[in-house]
Amino acid sequence: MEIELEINGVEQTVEASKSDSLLDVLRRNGYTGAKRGCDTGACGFCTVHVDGEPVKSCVEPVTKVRDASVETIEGLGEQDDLHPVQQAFVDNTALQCGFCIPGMIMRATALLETNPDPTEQEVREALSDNLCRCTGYKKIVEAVLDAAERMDGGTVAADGGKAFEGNERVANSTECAVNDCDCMEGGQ
Amino acid sequence: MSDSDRARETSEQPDRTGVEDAAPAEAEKESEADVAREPDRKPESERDAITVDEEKDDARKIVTGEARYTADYRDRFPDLAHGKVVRSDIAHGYVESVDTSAAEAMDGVDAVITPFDDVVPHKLYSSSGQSYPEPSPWDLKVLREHVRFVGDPVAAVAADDPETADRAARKIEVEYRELDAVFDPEEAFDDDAPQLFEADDVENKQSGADYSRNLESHFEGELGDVEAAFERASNDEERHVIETEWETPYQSHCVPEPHTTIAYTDEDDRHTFITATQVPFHTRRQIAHLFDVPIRDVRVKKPRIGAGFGSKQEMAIEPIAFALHLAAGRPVKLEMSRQEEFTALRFRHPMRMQMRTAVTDDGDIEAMDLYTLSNTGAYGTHGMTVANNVGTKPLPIYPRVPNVRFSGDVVHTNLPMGAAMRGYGAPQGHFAVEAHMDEVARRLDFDPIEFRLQNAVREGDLDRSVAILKDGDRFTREIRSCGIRECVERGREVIGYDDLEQPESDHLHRGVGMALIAQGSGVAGKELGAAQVQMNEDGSFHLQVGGVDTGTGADTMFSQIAAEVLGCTPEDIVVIAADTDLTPFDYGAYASSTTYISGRAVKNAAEDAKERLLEWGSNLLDEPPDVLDTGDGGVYSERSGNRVSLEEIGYEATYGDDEREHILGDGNHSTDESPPPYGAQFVDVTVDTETGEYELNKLVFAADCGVAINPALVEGQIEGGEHMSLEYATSGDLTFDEDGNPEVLGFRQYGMPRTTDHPEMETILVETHEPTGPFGAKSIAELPTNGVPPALSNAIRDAVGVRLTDLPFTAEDVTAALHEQSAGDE
Amino acid sequence: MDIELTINGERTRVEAGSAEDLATVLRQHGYIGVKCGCDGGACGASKVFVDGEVRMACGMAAADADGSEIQTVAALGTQDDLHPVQQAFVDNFAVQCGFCIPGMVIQAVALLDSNPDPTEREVREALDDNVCRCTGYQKPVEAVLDAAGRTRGEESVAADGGRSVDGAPRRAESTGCCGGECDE
Amino acid sequence: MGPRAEPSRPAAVEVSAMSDDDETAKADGGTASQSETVEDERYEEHPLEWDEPDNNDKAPDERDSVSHRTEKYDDRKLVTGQAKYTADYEARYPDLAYAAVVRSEIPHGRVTDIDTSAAEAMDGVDAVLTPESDAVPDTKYTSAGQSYPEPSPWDMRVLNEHVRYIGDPIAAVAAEDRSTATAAVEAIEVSYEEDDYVTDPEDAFDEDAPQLFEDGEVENEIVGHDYDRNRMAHIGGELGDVDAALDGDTHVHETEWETIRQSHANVEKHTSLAYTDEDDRHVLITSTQVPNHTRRQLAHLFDIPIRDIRVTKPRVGGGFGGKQAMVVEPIPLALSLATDRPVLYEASREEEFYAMRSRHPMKVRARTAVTDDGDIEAIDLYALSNTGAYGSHGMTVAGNVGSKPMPLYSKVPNARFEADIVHTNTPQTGAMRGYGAPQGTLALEGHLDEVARDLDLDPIEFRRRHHMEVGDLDEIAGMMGGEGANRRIRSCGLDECIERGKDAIGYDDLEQPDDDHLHRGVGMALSAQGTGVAGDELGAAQIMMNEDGSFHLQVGGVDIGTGADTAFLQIAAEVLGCDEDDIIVKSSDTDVTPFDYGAYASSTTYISGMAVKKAAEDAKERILDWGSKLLDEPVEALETGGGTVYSETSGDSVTLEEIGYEAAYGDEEREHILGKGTHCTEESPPPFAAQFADVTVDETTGEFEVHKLVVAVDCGVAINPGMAEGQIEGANHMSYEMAVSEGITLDDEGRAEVADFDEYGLPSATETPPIESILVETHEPTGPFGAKSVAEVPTNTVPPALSNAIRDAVGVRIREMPITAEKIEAKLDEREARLGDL
Repeated sequence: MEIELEINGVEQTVEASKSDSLLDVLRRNGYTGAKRGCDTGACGFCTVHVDGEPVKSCVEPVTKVRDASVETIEGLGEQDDLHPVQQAFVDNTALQCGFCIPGMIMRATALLETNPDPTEQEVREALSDNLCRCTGYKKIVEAVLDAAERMDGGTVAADGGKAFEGNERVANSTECAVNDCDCMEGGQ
Repeated sequence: MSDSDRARETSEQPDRTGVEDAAPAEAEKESEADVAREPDRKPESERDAITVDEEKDDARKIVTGEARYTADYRDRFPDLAHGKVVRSDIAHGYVESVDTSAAEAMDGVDAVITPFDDVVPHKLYSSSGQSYPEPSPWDLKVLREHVRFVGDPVAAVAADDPETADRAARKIEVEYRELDAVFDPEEAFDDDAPQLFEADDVENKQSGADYSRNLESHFEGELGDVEAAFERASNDEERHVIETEWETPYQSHCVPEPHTTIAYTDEDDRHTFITATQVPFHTRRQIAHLFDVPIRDVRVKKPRIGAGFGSKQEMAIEPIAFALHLAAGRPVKLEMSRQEEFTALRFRHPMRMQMRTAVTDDGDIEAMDLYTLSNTGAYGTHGMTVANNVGTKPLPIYPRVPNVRFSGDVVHTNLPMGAAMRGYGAPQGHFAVEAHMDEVARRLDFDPIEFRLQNAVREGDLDRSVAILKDGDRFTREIRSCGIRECVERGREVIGYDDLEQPESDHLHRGVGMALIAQGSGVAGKELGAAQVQMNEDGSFHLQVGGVDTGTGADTMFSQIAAEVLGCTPEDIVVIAADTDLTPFDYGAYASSTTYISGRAVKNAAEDAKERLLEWGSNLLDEPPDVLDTGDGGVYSERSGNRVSLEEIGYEATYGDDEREHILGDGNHSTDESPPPYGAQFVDVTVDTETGEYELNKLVFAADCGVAINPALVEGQIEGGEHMSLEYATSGDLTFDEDGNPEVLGFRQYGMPRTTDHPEMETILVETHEPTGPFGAKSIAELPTNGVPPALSNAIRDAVGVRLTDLPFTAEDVTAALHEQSAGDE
Repeated sequence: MDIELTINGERTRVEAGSAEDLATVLRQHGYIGVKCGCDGGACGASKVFVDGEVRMACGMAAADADGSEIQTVAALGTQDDLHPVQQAFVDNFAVQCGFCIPGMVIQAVALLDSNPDPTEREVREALDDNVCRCTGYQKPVEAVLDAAGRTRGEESVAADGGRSVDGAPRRAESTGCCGGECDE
Repeated sequence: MGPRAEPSRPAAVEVSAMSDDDETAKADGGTASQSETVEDERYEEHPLEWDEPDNNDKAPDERDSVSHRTEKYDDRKLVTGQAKYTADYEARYPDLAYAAVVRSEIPHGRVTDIDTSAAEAMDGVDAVLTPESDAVPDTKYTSAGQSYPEPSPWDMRVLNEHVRYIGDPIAAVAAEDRSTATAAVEAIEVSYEEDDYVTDPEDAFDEDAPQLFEDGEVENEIVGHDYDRNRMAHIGGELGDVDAALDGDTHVHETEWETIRQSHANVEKHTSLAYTDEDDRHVLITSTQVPNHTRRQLAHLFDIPIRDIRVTKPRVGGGFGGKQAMVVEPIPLALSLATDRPVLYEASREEEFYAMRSRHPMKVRARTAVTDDGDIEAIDLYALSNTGAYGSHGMTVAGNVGSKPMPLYSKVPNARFEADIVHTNTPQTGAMRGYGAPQGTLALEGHLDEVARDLDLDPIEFRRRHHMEVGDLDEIAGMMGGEGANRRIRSCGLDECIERGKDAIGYDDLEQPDDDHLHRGVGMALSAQGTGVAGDELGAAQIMMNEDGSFHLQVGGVDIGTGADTAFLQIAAEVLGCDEDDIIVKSSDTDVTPFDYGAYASSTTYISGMAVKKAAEDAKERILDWGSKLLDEPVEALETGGGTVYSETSGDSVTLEEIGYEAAYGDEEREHILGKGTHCTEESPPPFAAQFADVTVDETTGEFEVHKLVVAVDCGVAINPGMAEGQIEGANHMSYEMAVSEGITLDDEGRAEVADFDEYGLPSATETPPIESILVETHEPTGPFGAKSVAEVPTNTVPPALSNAIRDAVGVRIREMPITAEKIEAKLDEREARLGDL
């Protein structure tokens, strides 16, 4: 049968059988960034976004994503123009063999969409369905926290706000979020 | 963040590079000969490419999903067939018949193979990816008529798509004649236990084998006179004999990328494997031997690999893929399911160990005696060598103990196969030795740390226990670098050992445990690495190296070592690794050998090329080579300060008028040395005496891996190793029903720690200089897998006074131990 | 559209555009021994057997081959078990870059089928529309003559059980005399 | 290493030593030089004695692999159709896009507008590139695949607004399939502003001719350029005083010759597949002779680091110089970068004829001064070369017109060569097998034949009195500087070539046909080539031993179908003492194999082959060391052979397999046995050929039939005689084409009139006369196991030999190629008219 869906912003019609998972279809069509780790939704390596929500594509029947908008790791950034989350993973050496990383990053971006300023514990909880065997998670959690700071910076720039030295601003923003003041706009 | 942390650490800890500063007296003891051996000792200020957090060369590809692992090559093979394995569903028996007719009749089925087919080799072999002849028995067949555990491969299918392959595999009917099975290693060892192997079922038998008792191997070795020492101790008031027992479970590697292989024959008739392996060259040899094709006709390529941890130090699935390829006449991909990973592939050997020491009132250890009974499961791959490491890795922490004995038995049961796994016996051994030492200290009322430091290894020690199972003293080693004391000191400080605050609740008790750790750097006298360097005209280099990056960042490390020698940046090095047709030989990624052996080969190759660079530099600068050196992307004169860039040299050497040369370098490395890296694991735990539950507050690991070529990658190794060690201590286990059927089928049933299960971790790097390693480096990857079980056992003992001896530790175990304790108290 | 072909003994249905030539279709299905050296029908590199006749596959619409039996060079012999013509090309160093060789071999096989004992001139004529840029045709022609000797040798022994005749003298004989009509 | 490292010795000693050596020299086909001149130093710089390694000079019965007719290692794949050429990799890339190119339809002008809208709107079109596109570099470059900096002007762009011939690329398309790509190209509308054009080189050389290049339009300009007169280069060189000799008391002859625009007609078209792989490497699978040069050129052109590009050469379906150029690679690379998918560009056969490369058409004037005694006092050659719209290989090819054939007569005291290389609005020329030598050889060998006949000398004896011999110091090859260099001749089999050729053609007892109007004649021509570009070559190789005693050989050298890989195997096997099957050769992949300048200038066996030999010797040293350990005998007593290391003293041996396993897995020490070798040299010893053509001419019609071509070649020791013969026959066929075929003819606007093979006069199997190749073995001490080159020298000789044969048969001289019945008939008529006039 044919399924219409949008992958990384491009409308596509793909050939699929009823029993196919979204992962099967993605990988057959060249989106191999999503990895097959268990086929039971237990490892999170295959995490992608479906209509903005993180979904484990290996247990998502492809019939369920008809007309949906799917975003995969390939849709995020490019090697010389990384998404801030990807950049943070690179800068924090938060990867080794890398097999879990696409799913981890998709999960992390979903987290930061809903919670741009998570605590360490919130990061750990958000990622708790995503297994990693190499890193002990330490650098991954650090990377996501780092990304949150970076992306916050992005917002400021988009607003045309005053440029801050990364570190100072970070300090500011976490402090200010607590106090709920609007010093970001008005300066100190 | 970790960068700045480390920077701070460095500045706060001026003695970080401690060896020289800390002990001038010892430095003096480091004789003239040592200085001669260390041409590559570089103070921090002189290092350009090493001890730098160089970005991992594939990091960007990985985060964008562009890195290709084996299964991702599927689209390169339009006529790819997909394999599926049919596995035994009984624990022990013979295959009477295999009915493949229904499967063969299906549309889209390309091949069905059974043990009775000619295309399937009938030879015995070992899947262990080790040196040759393999120190593992040849007791396997590709497809098995005699099945010995639930999961043994019996038949296989190749079909046009994975779904058809699955359906066809299910249509294959296998009839068995069942035999009695045995699941407990001690029972298996009985004379009248069901026997897994007849005498001629095995070739290349290992020492001490006695298959009538299911004994795969037996070994023992002794230094001094252990019995005499215990005899004396048991009759002496001032001496004590303490004996303990320990037990460890199966552990799964949980490799993120399941075992995957694509087998095909290319347009140049080369039998090619794109395969997730740690041992391309061993696999090439093993495939050739097994299928009786010349080694030269086989090509094994390792693409990105989703980690190995030892499970891919095995030719686990390549033969089935190849047989299917030969039968189907087209490329075949065989990709394991997660369930197969948890039931049919490879695991850490479960063991039972006994440890006995004789100690004086002064805290001197006079004798150590360690015995292990290892359950190797249905087959003997890595059986003996893993069990050997139970003793030969941790016992050398105490090299001055005069009387040492170590012995073991490796026994078959009708359960899945034990095999290589990160740590390779050392995690089991460290659990026994380091928890035992803690117990001794506490029983004799020594401070556990002081007791150990009193006996622990020092620079200059002569270590004989590492070679206790070997004849002669060829592998006795001199300890030339040892930062274990600084590891303990700094770890102790960071964990807050000396001022631990107890929780306010009465039922909560906090404790800290420590374990000393040692590993090796490669298999002494059984490693080989080689590399070639080719210079491009733009001043960059192609580095061809057999060494295998399993995701650790080895390729990046190679580029740093080469760059340090050649005076360029790591980005100037294009690494081409682990392809048996293209790269020089390498034993593979195991035994913590990659940096030490392959890295050294890279260094040698780079130095060979550097000689030519200096020669060309000398031509161009008109100065003698001996005043020249490489650096900053050029060759410069130390005398005149003049310089010529590598790019200028590259163009001149390639296109110059007078003479031309392609600047090449090659390098080899083999050695009898295997210097131990050291570590100290600290665990801070709070135990709830009401529920038995415990919570890890913090893990601190201080490591001496010599000079860390890439500190960020080294930290990654440590944190990942601790993760695995944490699992071993707290949650990892496989269980089976009474018929030997696995009960753990996936991640859901297996206790792999998740982000939320992880306590805070802190890593400390203690730099020493190992003169035999490249730029002073030793290994790191395995070291941190050894520490959490003993350190946690010790911490719980510290917190609530009970000793846990069976991994993993559950709340029930704690509660039971507390009950026993209070019963004992009463 | 769908067409049905029997390619090297295997029946297959293939998709082919109406304008698509047979060579393109065969190559798409992995029969890369069919080469394309020109813009259609001028170099002979794409020769195959279509129902036993030599055709340049690039000059033939795939649709016109519907239902026919096709043999490519891949059907003749394997690397370990070469067809005598292939073997003769190898032994006589008649192969350099090799691009024209599949078509040349097909043509030579066709020639020897219809004329097991060709003269050098007949060989040259048979290969006349096979373009070769490496060999000067010298060794390919020698190879075909050699192959003729080999196949004849085999046939005469195998087919009529007669005495084995060495290729070379017979060839000399056959070119020398007028096809057995003379009295010698 | 090089000759300069030789201990020098006084010339006097050397001369007398040569006299002592007279016998040997004769056996080699030469007589010793009697030169008693004072040019001591030059002789010292180039000593006759060569410090040759012991193992390099093996008697035939000592050779285990070398000079055996080893089966070409890829033959079985080739005859079963299993071998993969570039286009055969198509299936590996499911998302492959196909390229097609929009080319200029006018001979000269400016593109004023390119309307791509219709093409871009088409379904399945992935990208349309024009000169304006970002993905298209606007850097100037040369397509010539030569050393660096290229000795060719940087006068090209990938896509052009200023078009200079019908065929200049203007735009490029990538689409889902070939037919869409072609349709898209047709849908692109190009508007031009036309300029005046010129197609004749002599017209182009006029001051007021339309000018192809403005000032400043060309970078890396070449010596003697004068773009106001469309001259891209002028070169020249002189020895002695030619004008004085011509003005002296001698017979002066002057003749003029003309050659065709020949197509390489490589059976596999220019094909190139570009993609970026999972390791971010920009990969080109491409049909090229020069992978390393292409890598460098792409890097410079696209401003990508050299290290990030990988050029890999699969099977190549013939090159002949047409692929010694980065002809098509930039287009698929630009399209691949623009579309982010793999792109395949396969030129059409029509494009091969009008838009790729061809042999430079030339007019060559020869002048000699000869004494009454028949001594040649001076030779003077001048060439006017038509390089077409661009200058790639323009200067270097023209240089070879003089520097390859003239050294044949290195004893002649006064020699001069000059050439002008001129642009016209005609298709591009480039390197082609022979590389200028065919044009020069026609002129020189036709001319000398004419002189001999005119002076009533036997043409063969006349040449014998002057041709090169062992011991000669050749200064002609180097008289123009640049690529050439002075060289000592250390091997020369010319005499034997002539003798055996004469025998084979039946020179001395030619039977005339019975019919009166049929006349049979034999013509002869000599030729010399080089072996690599002297002082401008580099080859390198690596060897890795496997534990089963086999070897991986990685070598940069490029096998374009010649069998070079097999020659490498034989050389390595000879050194390592194993079978060729024990070596797996991997060549020409810039990520894997060491550097090599590529397959051109007849360098592969000599340069890359020597690098292979050195690498094998390096590995052998380690093998003997391990053998010594295992046999417990000193290395000096050991040798490799028969797949073993054996002791010459004890007779004990150990197999390479045992050594392989011991080295990889041994207890005491382990080592991966590796070898590496790199080779460069100032030497370029000439191989020689003597060509004979036997022809019968019908004097009534001018029709002629060539009965037989015989060519005897001295290529030193032929590493593989079967393959060497194949080279000779193939080259002679190409040479024959130059003599009898029109080549690519052009209309008035410079448009190629040939669109496919059936319109191009490539002699077919029936049109090709039997070719007898004779190998004359000499030993060249500077070459691997005595080898020189063979691939080019037999390309040079058929036009003069056939012209001479026709002169011999019917007394008329055809100087303008091709030789046709009409031209002969016209000459015969002309002669008759002249005789009638008398």
